[in-house]
Amino acid sequence: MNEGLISFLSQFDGHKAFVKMISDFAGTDATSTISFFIYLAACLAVVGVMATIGGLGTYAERKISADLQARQGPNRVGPFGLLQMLADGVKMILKEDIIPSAADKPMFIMAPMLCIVGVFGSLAVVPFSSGFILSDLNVGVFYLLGISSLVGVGIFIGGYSSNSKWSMLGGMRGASQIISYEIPVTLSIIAIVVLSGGMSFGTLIGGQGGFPHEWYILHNPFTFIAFFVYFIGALAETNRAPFDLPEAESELVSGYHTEYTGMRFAFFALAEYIEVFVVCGVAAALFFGGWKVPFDLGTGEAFSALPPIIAKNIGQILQLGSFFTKTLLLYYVVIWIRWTLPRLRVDQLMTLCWKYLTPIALFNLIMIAVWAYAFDGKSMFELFTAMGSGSTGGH
Amino acid sequence: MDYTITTVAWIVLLPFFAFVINAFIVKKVPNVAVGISCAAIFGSFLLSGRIFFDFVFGKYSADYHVHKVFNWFDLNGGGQEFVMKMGIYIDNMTAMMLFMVTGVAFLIHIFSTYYMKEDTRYGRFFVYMSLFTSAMLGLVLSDNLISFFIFWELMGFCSYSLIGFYYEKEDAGNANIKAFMTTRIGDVFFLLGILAIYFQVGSFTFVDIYAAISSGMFTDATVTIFGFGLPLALIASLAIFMGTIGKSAQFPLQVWLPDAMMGPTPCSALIHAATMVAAGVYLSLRMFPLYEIHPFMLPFIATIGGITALGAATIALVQTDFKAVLAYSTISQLGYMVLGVGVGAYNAAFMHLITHAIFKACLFLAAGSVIHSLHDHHTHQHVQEMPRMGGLKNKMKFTWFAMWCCTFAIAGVPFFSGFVSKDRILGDALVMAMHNPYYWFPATLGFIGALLTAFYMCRMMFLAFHGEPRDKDLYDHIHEEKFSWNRNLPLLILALFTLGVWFSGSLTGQKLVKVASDKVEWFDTLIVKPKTENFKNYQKQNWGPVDIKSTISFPVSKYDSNHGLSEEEAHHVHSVHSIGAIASIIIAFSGIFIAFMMYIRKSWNPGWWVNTFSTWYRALQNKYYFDDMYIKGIIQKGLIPVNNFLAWVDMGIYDKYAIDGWEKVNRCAFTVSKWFDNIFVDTIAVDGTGASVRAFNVILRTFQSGKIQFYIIMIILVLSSYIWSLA
Amino acid sequence: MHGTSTLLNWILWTPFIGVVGVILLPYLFSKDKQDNVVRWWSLLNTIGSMILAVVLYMKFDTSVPGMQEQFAVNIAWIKQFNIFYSLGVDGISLPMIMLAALLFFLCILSSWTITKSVKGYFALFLMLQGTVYGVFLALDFFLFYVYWEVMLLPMFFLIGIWGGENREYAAVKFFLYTFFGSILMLVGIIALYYASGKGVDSFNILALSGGKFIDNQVHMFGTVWSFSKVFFWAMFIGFAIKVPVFPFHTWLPHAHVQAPTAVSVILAGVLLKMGTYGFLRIAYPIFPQASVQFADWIAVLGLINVIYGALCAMAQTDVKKLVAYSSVSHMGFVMLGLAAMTVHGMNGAVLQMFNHGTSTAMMFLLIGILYERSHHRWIVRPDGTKGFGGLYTQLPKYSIVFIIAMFASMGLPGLSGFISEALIFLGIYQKYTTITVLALFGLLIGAAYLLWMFKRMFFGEVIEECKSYTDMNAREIFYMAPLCVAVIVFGIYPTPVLDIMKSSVGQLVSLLAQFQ
Amino acid sequence: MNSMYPFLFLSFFMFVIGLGVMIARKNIIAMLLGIELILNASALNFVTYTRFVNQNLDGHIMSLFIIIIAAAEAAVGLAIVIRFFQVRESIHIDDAAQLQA
Amino acid sequence: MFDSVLFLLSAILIVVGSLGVLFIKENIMHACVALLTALFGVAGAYAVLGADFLAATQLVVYVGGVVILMLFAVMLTGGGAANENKFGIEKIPAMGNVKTYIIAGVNVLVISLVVIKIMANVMQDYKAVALPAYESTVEKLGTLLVTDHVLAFEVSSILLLGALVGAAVIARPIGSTK
Repeated sequence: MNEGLISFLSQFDGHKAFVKMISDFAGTDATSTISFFIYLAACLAVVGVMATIGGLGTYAERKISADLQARQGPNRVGPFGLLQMLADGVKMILKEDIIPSAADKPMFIMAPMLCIVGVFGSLAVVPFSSGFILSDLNVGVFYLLGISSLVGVGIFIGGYSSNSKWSMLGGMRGASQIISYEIPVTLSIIAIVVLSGGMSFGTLIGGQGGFPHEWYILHNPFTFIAFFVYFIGALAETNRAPFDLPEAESELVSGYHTEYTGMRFAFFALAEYIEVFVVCGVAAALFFGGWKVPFDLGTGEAFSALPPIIAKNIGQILQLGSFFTKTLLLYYVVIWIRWTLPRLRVDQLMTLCWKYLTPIALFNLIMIAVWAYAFDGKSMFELFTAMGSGSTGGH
Repeated sequence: MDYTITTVAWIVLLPFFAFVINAFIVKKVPNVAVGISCAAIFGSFLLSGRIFFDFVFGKYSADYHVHKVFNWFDLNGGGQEFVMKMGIYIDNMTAMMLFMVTGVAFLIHIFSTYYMKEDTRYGRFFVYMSLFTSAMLGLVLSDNLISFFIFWELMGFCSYSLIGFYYEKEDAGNANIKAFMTTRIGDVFFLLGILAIYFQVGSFTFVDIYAAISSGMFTDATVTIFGFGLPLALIASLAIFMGTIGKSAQFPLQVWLPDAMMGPTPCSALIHAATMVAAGVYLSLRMFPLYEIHPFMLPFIATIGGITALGAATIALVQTDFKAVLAYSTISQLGYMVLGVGVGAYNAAFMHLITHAIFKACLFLAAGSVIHSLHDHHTHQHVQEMPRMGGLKNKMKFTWFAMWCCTFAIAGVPFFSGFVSKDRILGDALVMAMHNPYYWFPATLGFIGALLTAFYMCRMMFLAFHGEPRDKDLYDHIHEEKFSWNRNLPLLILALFTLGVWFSGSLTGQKLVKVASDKVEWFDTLIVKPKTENFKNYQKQNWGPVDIKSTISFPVSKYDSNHGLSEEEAHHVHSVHSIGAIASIIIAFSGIFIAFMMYIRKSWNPGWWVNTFSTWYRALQNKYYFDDMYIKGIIQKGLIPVNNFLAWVDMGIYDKYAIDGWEKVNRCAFTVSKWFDNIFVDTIAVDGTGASVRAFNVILRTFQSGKIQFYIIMIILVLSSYIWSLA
Repeated sequence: MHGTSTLLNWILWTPFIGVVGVILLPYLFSKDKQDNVVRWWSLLNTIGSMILAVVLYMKFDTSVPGMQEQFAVNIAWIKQFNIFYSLGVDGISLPMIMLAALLFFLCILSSWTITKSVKGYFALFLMLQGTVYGVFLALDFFLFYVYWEVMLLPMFFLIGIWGGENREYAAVKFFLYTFFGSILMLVGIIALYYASGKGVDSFNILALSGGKFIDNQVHMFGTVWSFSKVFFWAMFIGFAIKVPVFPFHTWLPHAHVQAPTAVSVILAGVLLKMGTYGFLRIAYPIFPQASVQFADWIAVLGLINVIYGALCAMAQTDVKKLVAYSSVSHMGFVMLGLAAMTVHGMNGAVLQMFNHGTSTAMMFLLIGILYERSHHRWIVRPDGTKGFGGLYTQLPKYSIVFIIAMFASMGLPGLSGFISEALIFLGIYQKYTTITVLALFGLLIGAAYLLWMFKRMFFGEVIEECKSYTDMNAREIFYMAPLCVAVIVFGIYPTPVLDIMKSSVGQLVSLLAQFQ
Repeated sequence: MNSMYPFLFLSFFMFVIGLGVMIARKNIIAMLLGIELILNASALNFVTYTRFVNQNLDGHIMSLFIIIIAAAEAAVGLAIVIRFFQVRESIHIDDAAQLQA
Repeated sequence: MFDSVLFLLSAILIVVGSLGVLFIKENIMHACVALLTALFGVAGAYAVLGADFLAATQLVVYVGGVVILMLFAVMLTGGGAANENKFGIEKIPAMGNVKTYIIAGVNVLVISLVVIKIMANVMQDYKAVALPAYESTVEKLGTLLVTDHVLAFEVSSILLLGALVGAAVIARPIGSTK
């Protein structure tokens, strides 16, 4: 059921020997215990790395915005201001934790937790590489959609519990926006699922290849459209500009986290940045071939001269590189969009979702299904090559 | 050159693509459309030129031909088979036709850029012309009757469209419907002929038909229509000849061609003089072996041709419209061609087709040139009436020159092309008359017609170009003709080819054609009747879309200059031909002389003839009352009343009483059943049920308190007790 | 045949989904938008239908003569009477389905200007589409009959509500006429049910066919009759009314003249074909020996249709009525092709069904376009004045499309009508030479009335009334264009259509040939 | 987990709690919460039986449809509540005893 | 071991959440959060039972959809300054009182009795069987949905469409129906 880290590790002799050693030592079968600890370690690693990435996200945001606006950005703390995020983190932790007296206290405390739980929960299925995925659930994408909707509840409750006008409006906006945009996003994802025939990230990425023409985004015209629908929807789901209405500072002070301070505020911010990373990663996995490396270098078979453990791990590192490159490029695009486009009005936002994106996504879904049916799931490129070689690939 | 379908088809496809492209762009950029049309025709002209020089000046013998086929569609499946093949068939005749059609069409296109320039639908004219040229070339290249028929009809459509080109005029509508319907009568019979042949031969292809003829398939075959068993050869040839009658405006379907002059003059030149009307003769030449089978057929054809030749010439005597004279002369000349077919003068008829196409196209273009110049400033219309012309020679030299060349040609003056071809037809007619006295009748008609032809053509020339200008005002407004490439060059080129030397071979022929003996004309060498026995081998072959030329090798034939006659007979024929030639020369010059005396010298008064033969004059002016007979008699008194009567019967009698009458029957039954319904069903059964239900609902109403939780509790309690009792 | 293919189900039920959508969707929108929502929804639905038809065409195996196994649907519906919900498609029904898909799409576009009770109109229209598909797809006789009958309902209301001034009369007439035929057909169905032994296959059209009932007899009016002859005629009348064959044709002019444009198009383009489709699918395969025996009658009736329709058309002064009678004439050609029972004739007949669908649809759409501008259809008014004049000058684009439609209709080579008519003539000539000769005159008159109409309406000076007419707009050009293309392309290259049908038709011809 | 009873007990517990909410509460939204509990209880029951009794996934299908119906019910129910509130300015269940506004 | 821990966690969530739904009287918002807790617990229980797809569906539909809808409804109906509506009835909160709780308790007891009576027989007969290993249900569910249960599937899609349309029509503000 769970293809992931453990199954990757267990193909190495070292892992087997280690398990055997511990089992002999403890006198019982220690496989599951060791798996538990490996998971624990990996989870901690992922959480740690992601927290760092979230922090780096704030740094990147500031640096890139500075770049786009032709100024310097943070440059005092550490080289190129890289340690700015540490300084910010320390500041956040040391701040006084204020809970407004009129607030709904238990829910006020719960809201940032819900956010952070939703986001970190979704990291369980993000495919960093063919080996380094915490759990390759066979309902992977679906699980991701479900667990990340906790963020919406968190935002809503945070807005409600602050007992402040601005927070309340921000929370309601956020919730309605997230619920609405979940539909085109889900439809776009389902379109890809239809094409690849599975919901686990292993299947989804396995259907693609290392080269652009093997990616799903270039599979047919409709997946091309689907990517843009997904990406716009993802921007809205993560409350990024130009859809950052829930935290529109010019109207709502700071939206749902107006009343938050200190680490609780940091949780909201962290959740947002990591979620952006997650949606970019999902986009990379669904549309851009995920961790696939050209020439199948990622399997490590190209390095068969080396010992298998090293060869495999070189492949894994290449895959990690591939995945992170694509994801971070998309991350850059997200930030770029934020500093390029003006913010929408609420009615425009809803119009965009319900009158444009949702019908387009539905149409896409149907057309991709028709495509898959009519052309046996072949991509445009395959059809062209098939035509070129004389046998029509149609029916 | 290796002829494949794809290379040859470009001859047809170039103008066709020009048509397709122009149909979309003509509204926006008419000048570009015109350019595309002309360029396409020119391209076709070059390709045809290649074929022409290959075939005529080249390596091939008289009976060399190329025949390629491909499958158009097939109905094979479910245990049934039928394949419709299309293809190209090129022999010397095709090659000459191609060259003539593309050449003339190209020159006419060039002329049209002058003539139609100020027209509001300048570009659209070229659209139709491209389509027409494409259809005509397709027809020429056809290897079978079905594709022949397809292009035949397409030409009819183009003719329809171009006659109706000035659609603001009510007359244009009348003229084009007349043209289309009259030719369609012939077409319908043509189709019937195709069907009859198909079911005897099992194929539409010419070579198969020839093969079938040579194997005697037609000799005893009959066809049963209306219970009469008729000889198939006669029915098929008559039906196909009806196509010629319609398309080539032969008696009795000649009525449409004069009206067709409603169209723009270049279109008259191309369609109604040079090519389309000649296609009928071309069909007759292609089907000539079939006509030969039944002894009734050739005399019949000759008679039709003779009658047409003379009848149209007589009508032309009294016409005052410039183009009408030319129209009737076209009919008359087509009559000569058909006469040529009828007397078995195969290559003479074809030669007349070619020469006539050239000089008649030139005549029409020249007429266009005249009419275009004659602009009435009061009515703002172009003048076509000869009584208002006169003395135009001084204003338009080039036109005058070209037109005289053509007039000499058509009149049969020696050293002009018309003399060469027409003389040969008449000579062959004499030869036939020697053998079969019946042929004296068509031959005589032909000779009288030749006299009249020379007369009325010269009358036209004298009235228009010589003498004093009769409408001074009009005359003064004419601009002096200056040489312009698109107005005069086509005229002069065509006029150049009215010289007889191109055709007679006395000057150039022997040197150009390698296979020809030094005694005879090159035309005679290359155009010979299809020898059906050559085609025997085709019968059982299974054609694929491949080159089939290679399967049979033709020996380079040694031309038999004596038409297969013995030396003595040949000598006899030659002497008869000489008599005919002399007679033609005399006739031509006497016609010119009469015209000269009447209209230049004015020694003989034409009015005397009019007064003396006034009945005939009125008959001629009314075109022998054919139009009246057809339109007033057959259509207005016959067809339309029948239609109205049938439509009235259909709606007024049959529908009103036989169908709607059932309503009355139903109404009676309804009255009875309604009474029964009211008393028993409605009152007692239906209303009674309602009353009883109303009584019960008073009880049940009290349970509906509207409190949902009360309902829930009730549900729980009832369900619980029920399950309890079950468990 | 045991199949659970979904494609045919989708094709069949998509229009009905459309009906549900038309009824429900407007409630989501404010009043002023509802009409457009209905229109767009119907358009999308028909586009979907068309896509499905194209998918069907792509998946279709042209080499298989009979029903295509890969699309088979066969589910028990009413088990007690062995009635099945069984669908199938072969080379005869596929062209009709594609034609219907195309025409309904275009008709939705042409119905854009309907303003009276938009929702009802489009719901009924989509329902009509569904029933038409049902008739062409059904392989169970009972199912066939159900769709055949249900089809009357939307037609009745479409004519009766959105029609011209005399619409109720026309609608009732259409309904009763067709219903009379259907009842005869129902009698035939029931008779076949009992004659085949009430078994599993007793409503299965495929299982019934092949000439099984040669020796059966039926007792009626105190005499013994040949089963196949009696019920061949029952079926014959049922289908002949739909075609319509003389003397059952008088509903057609009324229905056409009174129906709104789109309905006329469907009536002429698709519904008339259901009659001839019935011959090909039911009457011929089930009673081949009777069909062969009565082929002479069919040919004579076809000839009468051709000549009589053409002559009546020539006398009409209402242009729509003229085209209606021309339909009678053209369907006569189809009957002639059917009577021939040769490979050319039958293929020609099916092709003519398709081609007449496109060309007549063009004519009716064009008349509808003109009617929207003029609000009358008189070529010559009853008082003798011209109804139209000089339209060529006033409406150049319209005229060009009209010319294409007109010449396609009269069978000009290069346009679609010619090939089918030529094939039909090839088919009948050998068997019925005299009839061929006479029918050729039908071709002649066919050209005459169309050209005469064209001359009276389009040539000459523009009359005062016509000066306000505007030329075709983009929408109208958009929905005329596919038909123009179809008419021209299938005139030059008919293979795509012929390829679909030829195996199936050939099989039918082979079956009939056993009984010649 | 090798026994089905813990699951059945959980499901039963949710069911009766849901029922209690339905009866005890006077707030329409709260009653809807109760309905959700009941629906979830039955869905859980189906899944339990699938796991422990016959493993043929029909229970999963059933649960899936229950979830679908719950979603539809929530949407329509809450819409009715909001409409009701617009009309009556109340979400007290006893205000909804009449079939008119 | 994982299963037991996960089940325990789920059970605690379900019990606490359900009781919260029943007994939180002051603030219906909190009741909604309690429901969320219970539903989360149900998702956990599904996971224990090997219903991976259902667990994810539970999360998507309830957490992402239904609960937020509930919260919205609470907010849309909870506003307003006055405590009584125009008919003079107490407006918010209308959460129930002692009398209703007593009636509910009686009903619960009745139901429990019935269930216990039924289950007594079943429990006697039931024998624990060897359980199959966990395996993916997604593909099988998908196949079942479009083969055996296709009618229900289609009907439910119509139901959802109807619910969508119906909810939109019903909840439309008064006066905007022009």
